[in-house]
Amino acid sequence: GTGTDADAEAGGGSAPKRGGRLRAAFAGGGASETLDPHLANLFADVARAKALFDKLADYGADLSAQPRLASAWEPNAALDRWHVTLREADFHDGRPVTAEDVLYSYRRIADPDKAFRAKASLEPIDLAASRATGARSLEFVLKRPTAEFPNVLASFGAYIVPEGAGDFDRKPVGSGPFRFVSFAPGRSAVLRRNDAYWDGAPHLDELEFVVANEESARVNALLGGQVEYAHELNPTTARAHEDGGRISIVRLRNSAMQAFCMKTDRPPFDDARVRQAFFLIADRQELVDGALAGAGVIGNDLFGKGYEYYAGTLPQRTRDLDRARALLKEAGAEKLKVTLDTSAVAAGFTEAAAVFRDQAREAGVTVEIRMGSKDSYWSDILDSGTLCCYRSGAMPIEAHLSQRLLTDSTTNATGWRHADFDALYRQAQSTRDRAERGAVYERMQRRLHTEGGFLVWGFADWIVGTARSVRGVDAKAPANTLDWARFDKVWLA
Amino acid sequence: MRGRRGRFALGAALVAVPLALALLGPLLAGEPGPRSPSFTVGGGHPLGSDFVGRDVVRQVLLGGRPVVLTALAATALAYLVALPVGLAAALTHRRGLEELLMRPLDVLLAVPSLLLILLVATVFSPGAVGLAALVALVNVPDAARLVRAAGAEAAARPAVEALRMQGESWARIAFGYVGRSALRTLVADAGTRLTGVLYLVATAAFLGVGVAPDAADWAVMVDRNRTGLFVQPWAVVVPAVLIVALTTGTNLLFDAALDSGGARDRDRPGPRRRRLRRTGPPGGRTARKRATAGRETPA
Amino acid sequence: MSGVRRFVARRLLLGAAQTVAVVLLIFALTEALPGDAAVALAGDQPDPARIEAIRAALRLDRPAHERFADWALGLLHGDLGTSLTSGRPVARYLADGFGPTLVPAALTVALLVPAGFGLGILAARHEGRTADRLISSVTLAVYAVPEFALGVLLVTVLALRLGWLPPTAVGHGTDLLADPSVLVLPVLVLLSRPVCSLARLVRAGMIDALASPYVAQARRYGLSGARVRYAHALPAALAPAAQQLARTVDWLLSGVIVVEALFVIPGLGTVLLDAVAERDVPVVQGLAVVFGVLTVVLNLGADLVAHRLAPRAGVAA
Amino acid sequence: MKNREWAEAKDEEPVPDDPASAPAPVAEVRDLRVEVGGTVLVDGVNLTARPGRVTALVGTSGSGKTTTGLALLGTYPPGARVSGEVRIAADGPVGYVPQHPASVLNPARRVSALLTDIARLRLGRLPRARRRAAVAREVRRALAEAQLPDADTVLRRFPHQLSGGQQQRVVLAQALLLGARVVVADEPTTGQDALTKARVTERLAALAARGIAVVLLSHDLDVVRALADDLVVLREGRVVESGPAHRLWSAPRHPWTRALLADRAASDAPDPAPKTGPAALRVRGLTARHRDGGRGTAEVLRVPELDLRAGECLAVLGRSGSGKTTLGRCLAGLHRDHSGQILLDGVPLPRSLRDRDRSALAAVQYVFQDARAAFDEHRPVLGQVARTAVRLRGVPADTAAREALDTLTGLGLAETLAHRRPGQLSGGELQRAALARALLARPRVLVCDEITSGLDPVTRRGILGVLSTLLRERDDLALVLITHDLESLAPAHRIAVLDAGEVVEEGPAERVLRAPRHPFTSALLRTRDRLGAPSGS
Ligand SMILES: Nc1ncnc2c1ncn2[C@@H]1O[C@H](COP(=O)(O)OP(=O)(O)OP(=O)(O)O)[C@@H](O)[C@H]1O
Ligand SMILES: Nc1ncnc2c1ncn2[C@@H]1O[C@H](COP(=O)(O)OP(=O)(O)OP(=O)(O)O)[C@@H](O)[C@H]1O
Ligand SMILES: [Mg+2]
Ligand SMILES: [Mg+2]
Repeated sequence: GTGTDADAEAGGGSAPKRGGRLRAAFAGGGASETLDPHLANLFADVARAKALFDKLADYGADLSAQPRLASAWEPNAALDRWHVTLREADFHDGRPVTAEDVLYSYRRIADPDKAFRAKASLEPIDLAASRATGARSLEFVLKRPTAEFPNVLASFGAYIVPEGAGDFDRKPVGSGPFRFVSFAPGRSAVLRRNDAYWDGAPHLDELEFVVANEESARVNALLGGQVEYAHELNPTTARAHEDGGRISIVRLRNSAMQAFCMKTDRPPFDDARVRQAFFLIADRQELVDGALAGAGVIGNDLFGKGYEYYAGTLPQRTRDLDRARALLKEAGAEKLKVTLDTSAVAAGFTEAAAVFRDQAREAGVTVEIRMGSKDSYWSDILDSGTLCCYRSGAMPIEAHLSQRLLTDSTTNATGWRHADFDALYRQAQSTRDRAERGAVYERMQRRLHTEGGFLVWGFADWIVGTARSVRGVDAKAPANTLDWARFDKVWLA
Repeated sequence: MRGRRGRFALGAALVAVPLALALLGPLLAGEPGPRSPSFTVGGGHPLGSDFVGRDVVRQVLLGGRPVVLTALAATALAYLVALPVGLAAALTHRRGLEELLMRPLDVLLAVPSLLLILLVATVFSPGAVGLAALVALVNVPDAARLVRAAGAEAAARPAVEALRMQGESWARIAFGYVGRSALRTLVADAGTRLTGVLYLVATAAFLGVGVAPDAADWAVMVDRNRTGLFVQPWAVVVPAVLIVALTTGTNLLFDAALDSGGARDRDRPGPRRRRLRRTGPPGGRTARKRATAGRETPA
Repeated sequence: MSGVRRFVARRLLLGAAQTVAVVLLIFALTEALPGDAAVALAGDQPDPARIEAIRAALRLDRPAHERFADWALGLLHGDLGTSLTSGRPVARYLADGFGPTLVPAALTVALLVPAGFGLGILAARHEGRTADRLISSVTLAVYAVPEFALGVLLVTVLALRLGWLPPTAVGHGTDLLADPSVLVLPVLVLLSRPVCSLARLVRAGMIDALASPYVAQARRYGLSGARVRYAHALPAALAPAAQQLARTVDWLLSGVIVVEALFVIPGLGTVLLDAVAERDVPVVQGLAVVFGVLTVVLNLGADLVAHRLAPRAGVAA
Repeated sequence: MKNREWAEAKDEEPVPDDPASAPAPVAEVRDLRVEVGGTVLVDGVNLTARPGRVTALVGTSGSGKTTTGLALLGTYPPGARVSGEVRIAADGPVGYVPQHPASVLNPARRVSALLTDIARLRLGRLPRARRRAAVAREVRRALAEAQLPDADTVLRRFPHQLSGGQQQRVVLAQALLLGARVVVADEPTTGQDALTKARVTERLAALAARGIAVVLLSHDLDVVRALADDLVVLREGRVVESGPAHRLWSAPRHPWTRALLADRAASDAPDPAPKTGPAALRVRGLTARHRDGGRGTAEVLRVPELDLRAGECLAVLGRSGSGKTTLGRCLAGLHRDHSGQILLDGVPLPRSLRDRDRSALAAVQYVFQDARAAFDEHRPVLGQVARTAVRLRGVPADTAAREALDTLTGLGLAETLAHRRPGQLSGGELQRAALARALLARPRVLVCDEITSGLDPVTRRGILGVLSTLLRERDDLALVLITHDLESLAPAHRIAVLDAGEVVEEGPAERVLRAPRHPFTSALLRTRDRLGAPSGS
């Protein structure tokens, strides 16, 4: 991590200053936005939710779980019962955060009639059996041994709300660093400092989230002094302003995995040699340069570069067209023709598809690009097609494995179903020792590296622009982790 | 006279560049070179590289044909439908028929055109031809209403009655007379419509329907390279200028052509009205102006 | 005028049918789109079980015609339904989006009419001379520049370089009039292309009208140039321009997505695109009703103008 | 009556022959030459308009009257080479009553629009409060002077809702209202019936009496005789003779002048044999309506019964606005808004010509009152004329063109003219082209709406002769001759007289003319005698 301007200044030791109002521009969800933290879906939702609410745990920069409302957790020997202690914290209305609130929140998420996003993550918990053991302590009963249970507590959207809370539109009450002032869906949300915040009161007096879907609008607002923080900028914009001096650019490294996803359960990718050939066809640097405009690093066909348990020792794969051709020939797949599904659903997708099409042509593979509807892209690619563009935000490697690569994973986009692989996962989850667990994860990753379905070609930076006066923006935390969009630590110089 | 020829030449020159590029560009483009990082200036690319690191020169050479073809085809197609419909509505005396022709089109009007394209193209995923047809379809209601409005007055002239009494065919009355009378307005509209169509195709591409979003297509280039406008302006400026040249040139040509054609009414006042103003009391001396021999009044 | 009144009445009646058709068309198209609200809500976590659950929760598992009938029944009672994604009433979506759309649109029209007609008439008056050349080429060139490009240019120069105007309307919410300076740039951009097309149409019509014997007669009789142009030539050139104007107003109220995005104006265009992306059918339907009614009224207005300006049309043999 | 008194009084007035003693000219044309694409329209024309005097330009159709008149207004045909000198020594505008009044009426504005504007211009000095009423008064006065007493109705209407004669009078009212020092009136009476014509003539005389210089372009000798102080006789674009009117009338020097001003007596007698046999065209219970503004409909024509036999010529006489054109248009299927039946050989004709098949279209042809408006201004006349034969009779194009050319030359139009566009023809030439176009259909019933109004006596006689010959030669042809012009009654076998939409009298031509039964008919006939009085012997 090379420190950027903001980073350097933040670390420069100038003492945090109290006061002021920070306006942060995010791409939003339009008029349908809500403040219900359990419905959080977009970055804007999450940023708002984490300003108003807390989770029991959250991810650190390496995606390991860090305690938040939970001050400690302790498993039993079998790793299927976890005792969690809550720290002393109050909701905005003065009520303390209790075990009952936690159970209510988790049960709300898991409500079979609703379909909250975090429901799948909480699946390991047997909520009926779990119970409060005291006002601020509770015991979670799990359906199976889960060594990585703290990840569940930190999972996306698992916010703690007061017991009985249901309507978050009018006056949401949380335990987060900011209190609610006003909210206009699709436009703005105004919050004020929560002086009683358990993790130290924020420096800012007021925080306003504004919605600007168009990137150029966010940049212009930032340049014009209408906002002090703009989330998600283009690499090109970053390049234009990086040393312009008017604004500071913060690059959040390793924020999004960029990949092509091969369906390993159907031709032609059911043949491992074809998958390997594709690994060798990709010129990763060209993809990063072309599709991410250089804002990122190359990948090694594995998720989670730089995260906890990442198999960083595996050799970096490089382009080798001759071997690729040979492999294809061996597999009887010369003059191969495949359709690559893509869509404008995420930045860089269509570009990556085009770049890869040209690269594949050099290996004698014809790639035909098919544009899909961006609104239903993710569910479309889940079962249909053979090759598609794929992206994933930051999550622990364990979560990636469990959600995407087990036989019963809900979003197994590569069709990766192997009983032995599932067994390895179970083994890791029942391994208490961290190093031993790491070894199992490495075995799994080695397998994926040789013959998996994800052609991970890069990791995109998430680019944030701030006014020069904004300090305390963490430059190391990938998007979606604790220190990302953490406005309670930000101040205006 | 000189002015008109001058405009003709200017229009022709303006159109010639984009047209020549559209026709010959793909032949000159050659094989794609290696990619550079996106939005670089120089580095073997005279005009830099585009948003995915391709050579802008090559993209410009390739990008004319689809623009010119789709835009022209879609505009022509729109008018192919709108003209008969609009003229029929203008010429009929049956209210019912007019409503039958125009009201269903109004339904299409109520859906924003971009949305309509987005919806239909997503549902039916048409090819390039289908997209041109779709864009044309979106333009039909609008154009038909305009044709009707522009032709309504001419359609009720005695000349039309006379043509009918001669047993002239409907087409001859409609196109030969009514359409001809509204020609200037229709051409002005078609000219602007051409530009609109062009960007409609490009925007549709950006939204993921129709042409590929990285297609070599000037309008798509303008749209997609705009993020790099301040890093590498050529990728936007060159195709934009070509489009401006194409549409401006076409319209100038039309304008010039219209000014030459068409007899003007004989009652049209010539600009040189010779009039002597009284300088003194009535009947007093008059200042004289001589009409010089051999003057021409302009056509 | 009983004839006109009858005409209006019939057209309004037809207009109701048209609005129904618009709503049906949009409903059918949104239904035909791949995916539904459940899929859209699931986003990049398309867990099939979760999608099924959402579908059931939103009662999307019922056949389309049933859902449509329900919605239509509600409409008869003045109830536009509730959003699938947020559960808020559709009427609130419309109410919230209408202000931010209406203010710039009204301003634009207020400027568009004098500017478009003025330029068109000016060009026609000086047909073939420098003023005409200048206006014709500039309008053409500007028309060929898409909104976003012009927007970026204006923002860069006027807002960021010179700092005269705020670059976006971010944070102003619905109350755009509170700080009118935020409206200047959006209105300029909104204005740019309609002015050009309108001016060109007016010019075309005016050239023909100005060359007509009846204008020659008015001029001959010593009427002032302005009077001749505006009272005698313009009416004959107005019908197509009125159509164009109606279309522009329609576009301003429903299709100005680019400008809304560029300047962060949370208007109806944005609401519509979002709703389609979210497959939020009730919201899409509600907007369809609004746009349908709007189009009917505007077209009727334009047709009345056309009718009035080509009065002979009614008696054609 | 008054007119006569005035005319006589003027005759007694000493007219100065010596230009030097005359009032200074307010408009002058010297040695005008207008040339378009090699054709010389006028050459060496001199004209002087003096205040208080009427200068009349006479000549056959196509002799260059309109061209000269327009030159006074500073208007020339497009692409014309002009030499010579035109001077107008007045500051104000020049009044102009064009030959085709419809063309200067704005189809998109009500009649009141321009009239009010003109009046306002004149009354600009008045304080705002009083101006409005004054403007309204002035407009009404001008309309009344132009013989449009029902100002309320007229002002509210659009031009197309007026009859041909009414349109002409509206334009005349504009000129009267203008208060110009020079008025150019191009055939100001063509569309008027004898009664109205007499009054219009009177108005023009009064205009001159107010000290206004009137330039009258006309082929109507009655009007010229009644008004002209000075005469300029044109022939093929050249002045053959000019001078004070009384001298030219009494002692024309040039034989052409003599021929032109010759007595009208030379018309051929109508074919006396009344036609018998079955009626070719029968009209039963015809009632025609016009939608009047938005104020509902007005019945403008009631014809309970009217028969037309083959070989017969029926003249329809009536005052301007009495419904003659409406009748003709009903027959031709151009006016849909009527009830009753029109039967051709016993078979009812569809009400609208859109529903008539080719043979029915060919069978009933109508020649438009406003010839200029009835032609497509963008295409040469010959082609337009020939299309009738191509479309309605299935004749090959080249044969049709030859036939068209023959017909046109038969009507006195040279071949070179035929190849021109309508805008390049004179009013009378166009009228003949319109007739030719209808004739090429070989119609059973030919409705001619004022087709001789724009023709000089010589040409008119020629055209009527052609029609009579046709009637004799083609025994299946029946003619409906709509006219207000008693001079054009020559070929008529029968006459129907319309007044305010009612057929007030109908009978054999000779009888009607000799012993009119209806007071209105007698009034019409009397005016003729009166206007024609000076040359009555
Ligand atoms: N634009 C033109 N180009 C060529 N020839 C023309 C043009 N306008 C008129 N002419 C010809 O010039 C001659 C004179 O026309 P003009 O209209 O002056 O005749 P006129 O005396 O008014 O005849 P009428 O009594 O029939 O109205 C005609 O033969 C006509 O065909
Ligand atoms: N479209 C119309 N709407 C209303 N009234 C009309 C319309 N057309 C004609 N009229 C009126 O109908 C009456 C008959 O008109 P028509 O044209 O038949 O008269 P005409 O006898 O041919 O007169 P002219 O000799 O002046 O041509 C007139 O009073 C006229 O004002
Ligand atoms: Mg004439
Ligand atoms: Mg008439």
